Amino acid sequence: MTTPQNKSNKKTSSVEMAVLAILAVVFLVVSLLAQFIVKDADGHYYFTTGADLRGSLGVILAAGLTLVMYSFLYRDNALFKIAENLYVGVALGYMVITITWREALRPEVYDKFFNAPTWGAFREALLYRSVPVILGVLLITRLSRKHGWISRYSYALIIGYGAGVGIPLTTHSFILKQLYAGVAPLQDAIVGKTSPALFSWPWFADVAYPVFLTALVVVGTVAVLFYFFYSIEHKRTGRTFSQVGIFFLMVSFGASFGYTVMGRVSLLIGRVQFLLYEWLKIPK
Amino acid sequence: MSFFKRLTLPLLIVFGIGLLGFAQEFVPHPIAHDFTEAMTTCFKIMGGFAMILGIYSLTHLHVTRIRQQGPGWGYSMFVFLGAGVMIVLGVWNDGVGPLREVSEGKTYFDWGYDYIYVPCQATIFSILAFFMASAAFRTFRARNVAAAMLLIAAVVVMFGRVPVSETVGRWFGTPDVFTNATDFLMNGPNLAAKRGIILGVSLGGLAQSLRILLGIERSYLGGQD
Amino acid sequence: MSSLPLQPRRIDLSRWVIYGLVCLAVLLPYVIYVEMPFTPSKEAKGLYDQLEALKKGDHVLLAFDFDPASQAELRPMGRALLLHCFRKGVIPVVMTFWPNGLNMDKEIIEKTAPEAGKMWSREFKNGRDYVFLGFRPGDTSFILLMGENLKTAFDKDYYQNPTQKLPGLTDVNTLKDMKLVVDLAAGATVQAWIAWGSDRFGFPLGAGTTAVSAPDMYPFLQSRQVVGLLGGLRGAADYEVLLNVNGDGRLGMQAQSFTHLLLVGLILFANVVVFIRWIRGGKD
Amino acid sequence: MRIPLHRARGMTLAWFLACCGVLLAGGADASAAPAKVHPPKSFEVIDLPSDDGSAVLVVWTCPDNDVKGVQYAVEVAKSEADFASGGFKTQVVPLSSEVLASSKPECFGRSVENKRRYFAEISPAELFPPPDRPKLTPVRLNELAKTRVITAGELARALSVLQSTSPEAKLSAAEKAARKWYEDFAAYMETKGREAQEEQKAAINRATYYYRLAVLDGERKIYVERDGKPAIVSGAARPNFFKWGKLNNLLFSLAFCAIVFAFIEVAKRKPGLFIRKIAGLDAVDEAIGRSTEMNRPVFFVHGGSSAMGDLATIASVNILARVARKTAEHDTRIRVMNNDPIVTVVSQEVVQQAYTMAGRPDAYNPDDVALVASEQFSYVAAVSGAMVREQPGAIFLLGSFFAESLLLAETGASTGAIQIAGTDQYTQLPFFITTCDYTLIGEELYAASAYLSREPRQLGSLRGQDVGKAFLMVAIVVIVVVMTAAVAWKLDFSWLRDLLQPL
Repeated sequence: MTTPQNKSNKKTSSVEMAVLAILAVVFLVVSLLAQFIVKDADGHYYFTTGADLRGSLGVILAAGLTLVMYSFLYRDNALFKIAENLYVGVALGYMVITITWREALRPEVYDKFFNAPTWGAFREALLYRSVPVILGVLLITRLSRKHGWISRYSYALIIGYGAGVGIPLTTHSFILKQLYAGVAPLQDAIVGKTSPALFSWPWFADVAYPVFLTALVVVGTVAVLFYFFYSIEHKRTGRTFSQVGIFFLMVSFGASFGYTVMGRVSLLIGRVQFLLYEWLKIPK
Repeated sequence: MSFFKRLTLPLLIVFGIGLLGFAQEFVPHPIAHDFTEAMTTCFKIMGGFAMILGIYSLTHLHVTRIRQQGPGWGYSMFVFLGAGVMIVLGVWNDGVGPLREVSEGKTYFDWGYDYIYVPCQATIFSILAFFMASAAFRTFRARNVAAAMLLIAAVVVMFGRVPVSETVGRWFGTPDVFTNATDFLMNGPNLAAKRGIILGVSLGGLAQSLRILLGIERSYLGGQD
Repeated sequence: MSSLPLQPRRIDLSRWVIYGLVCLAVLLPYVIYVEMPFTPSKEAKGLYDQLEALKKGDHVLLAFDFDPASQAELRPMGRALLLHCFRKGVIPVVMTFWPNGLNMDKEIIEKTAPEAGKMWSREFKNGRDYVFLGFRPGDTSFILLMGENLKTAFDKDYYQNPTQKLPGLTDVNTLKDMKLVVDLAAGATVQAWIAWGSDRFGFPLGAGTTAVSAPDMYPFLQSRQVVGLLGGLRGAADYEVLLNVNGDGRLGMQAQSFTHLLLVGLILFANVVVFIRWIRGGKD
Repeated sequence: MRIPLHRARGMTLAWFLACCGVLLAGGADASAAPAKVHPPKSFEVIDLPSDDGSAVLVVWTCPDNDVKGVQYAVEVAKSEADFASGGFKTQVVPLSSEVLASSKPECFGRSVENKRRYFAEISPAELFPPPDRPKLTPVRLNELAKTRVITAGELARALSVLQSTSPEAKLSAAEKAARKWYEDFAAYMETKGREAQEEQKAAINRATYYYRLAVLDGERKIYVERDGKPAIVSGAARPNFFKWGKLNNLLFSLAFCAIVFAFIEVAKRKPGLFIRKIAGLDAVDEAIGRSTEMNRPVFFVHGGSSAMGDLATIASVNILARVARKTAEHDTRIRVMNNDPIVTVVSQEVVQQAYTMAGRPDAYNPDDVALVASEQFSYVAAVSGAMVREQPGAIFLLGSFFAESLLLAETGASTGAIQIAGTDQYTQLPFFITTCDYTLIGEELYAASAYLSREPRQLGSLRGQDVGKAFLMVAIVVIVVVMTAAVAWKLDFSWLRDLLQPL
């Protein structure tokens, strides 16, 4: 039994250290060759830092981090943990600087109060914006154990409004619209199509199949709803029907499964493309 | 003061503002538009402060770990290293000065984002491709009829959604047979089940909203009164 | 779920072999090129047609609601959609609800605009031919604000230019003035755009999602709450084919095919082996 | 639920009939003869219902059956005298299905007459627009200063920027800053101007206007007449207070809320409200029993993104209470793992309480309920490591999971433990179903929690939701069957479906 994790508590062995050192050297050599050695028109190779040294070094760092991340496949290790925590930290720093200040506080607070273009604009800000700003500051009191109760007023506003608006919007978009689309007469599937001879191939393709599909969706929707129906015991017919519901659910989970696999493979392809095209500079 | 500390007033606000929000969806009068604009502008401004809260909860966890020196606390130092470097780069801002615009080109701050954050985050979920392959062989089993249906559907979709299915189909003279099979699964059973789930989950959401409005659900307000 | 009839026994094949096979499947197409033509899906065609029907000078809102974790899937979509807008002379207006992707979104736009300029030998100017609004907090209720008044929602764009003065936004006051909104979502933002946006303000909504959430979109496709869907990297590749440009989506399709073949093979092989053992009444 | 299956045969028949119907319905495309046009007898001007007061509707019933290519003209004037003096505006309305009253059920309802009635939506502010926004010239700036919209200092600053003509490259830093300021200033004034203009438009829309209606015969206008003269009707738009198209939404929302609320109240009084058994819950006892027999610990793993406010986390804590109670009774070790500090504290309380209730408070070890890691993959590594080391007999994976689900479930399966999983993250369910022995699918997790905790809030809303589901199921089956039959027999039952149409 070897899973990537079951060795996680062992100390790194000297063999592993040696392999790691070799890999690091190989990585550096390959990086330098790929990023800085250029072939000129005469077929000679020469060394250049290129126009964008900062970018080249960045690509090397990014490639290194990518490979370190993949070392998790071997086992959970210190390098991986460092990279994982580093990226959480970088995200944090990025949020602190760009987002909170540049995209939220500056445009909504600083620009309106301290950088107001006219005296009138400032007065307006004072009138209409000071209450939201105060409510926003109150949100932060949640961090304090003693004064946390003050933040309730801000939360009450946000959550209350969200819940209130949410009821009609959910009913509209996710219940009535879905229901309306789901209760079309079966014939709607073939509106505007000519009717070919019965039981001919085009009949199956253009008439029977769409109608069958529509009917299937109706049955499936009801069966799935019934599977999630808890007020009666599922016996005999009910049991059969809820089994039908399970089958629909399973096929849909299967579809999700296939798509999820597809998504993860795409992410891997994305990284491989990065390594090939940007790190190793293989022409597309 | 103790009256304000109680939950009574916040719950009344929840109910009142919720009712107004509910009504606003049914009222076409300009007053309703003005109300919506005022409320949403208010939330936009408050959202900026809420982000500070989010940052705090991220740091808090790691601060606690370092302070208590629990297992692997050393790694939490790297969180602050990363954050510190980014903040310094952001404040230095390529010499232009803190928080000012750099009009052209990439700054070192962008560099940190592009070459540390992006590769790490983009890689971490791609690792799962390997684990999926391994699990595909070792653990994804048709344990019962239901799981068997799941796996069959998965295999059809996985095959039908890549170009190779058309190539293989062409060998048999019907290039779109696998695509059609996938389309059937997606637009038939998948659609039905997803619609059932949407309807069910939406009813749950409505019930949850109602519980919030009526003050039956109040955990989000924090504290036990 | 009923009790299990067969306790699966594990078949031991070193995970290293499997990892190696995955590596091989992903890398092989970059070594040996295999031609694999494919027809774009109906869902992608739906979105393409919607955008193709727009006139020069119309506005399209592109919401880039993803972060680097799913850039492999959604970035090619973003690029393809931008290219399509540029080709049609439609003005793309880009914004995001995911602050962590903001810098990346900026890069996508700033790389694609000159690329499109080269392709169609025109200059695409920021603020006139495309607009990047950036990020604002407020989550779903922010969509309501954009529907009431877009220029209150974003009084300045990402580059700190007042939106009131942007030539690219002259006739735009609310979301209703958008001829199409496309949400590229790594999370559940499409649902938010449906309920709080398109159903309420009545603009057509297209979706580009990661493969993981693509199957969830089908009920909305059928009810026409979503006019078109790009699902995962395949969706991006479909769009590139429709647009007749090259991109990471199409480049990745061979690798995607091989890896899927491998995974399908592994699942089938392992299950058949277990099944045969079970039929033989093995000691499982 | 036998009825829909039973009716299947009838539906097949109906569907065949429908196919024939489609076949017959084609081909009836009468060629349009150039008919002589007649004006309608009268017309009316009404406020556009369910809007914010920005338009009126001019409505008339078309006298001719064939309206192909016919155009109408609506003339709008500020006073009756303006018609004589020519100070009126004309809006031409080509008749099409888009201006048919039946295309706007939210305004006209769904009566049969609407298939003959036409309307023109007139927004007076578009015909009589307010004056253009004044440009920011020195004159205008002076005006603004006089009306105290801007201060004297701002006036001077703006004028200096307007009058400076030096090119961008030669500007001093102060001048550049001034230009930047002026840009913001101009944008602000623009916003103000727009707001003022919107107000003017609203005022224009709400004033009373006079209308005439004519049918166009080539160049000639044939007016709708009253007493031998072109009829003049007045009307004004006004803002309304209810969107009638959303009546079904309002009724559904209110009814559903009332039902949920009622059942919560019922559940408070009668905690024995019936909920069917959830199959996965029987397995809980079985799994713990097996762990005890094999003398192995039980693992309870919270989702990697569980936060205490989530429904899924609340549900999994409720299930944890039951699991801990059983392990306490069986004297089996339980380990609870998670990565959220608040969930840790709550779990500790729950487990401790369970041990106390089982009469063995001394057997509770707080270290067994631990926060094992913070980041997603570190969490995976830590939990998987523990699984492999300690070889648990049963593993519970409950809560809100993301990508970690696959890795945790796979490692768990490799240890040979009985695995019971449950999450409301539908994208992760496939992995649980293929690797775990029992899976609580989505809402089943909440139902299981309600079943165990018997809490009135959960029980009541679950029952309320069931009523909602029953309504939806019945509505789908009945409407599809009735509509399909109706189309097959050429009856008009579309109103039944239209009741549900969200507008």
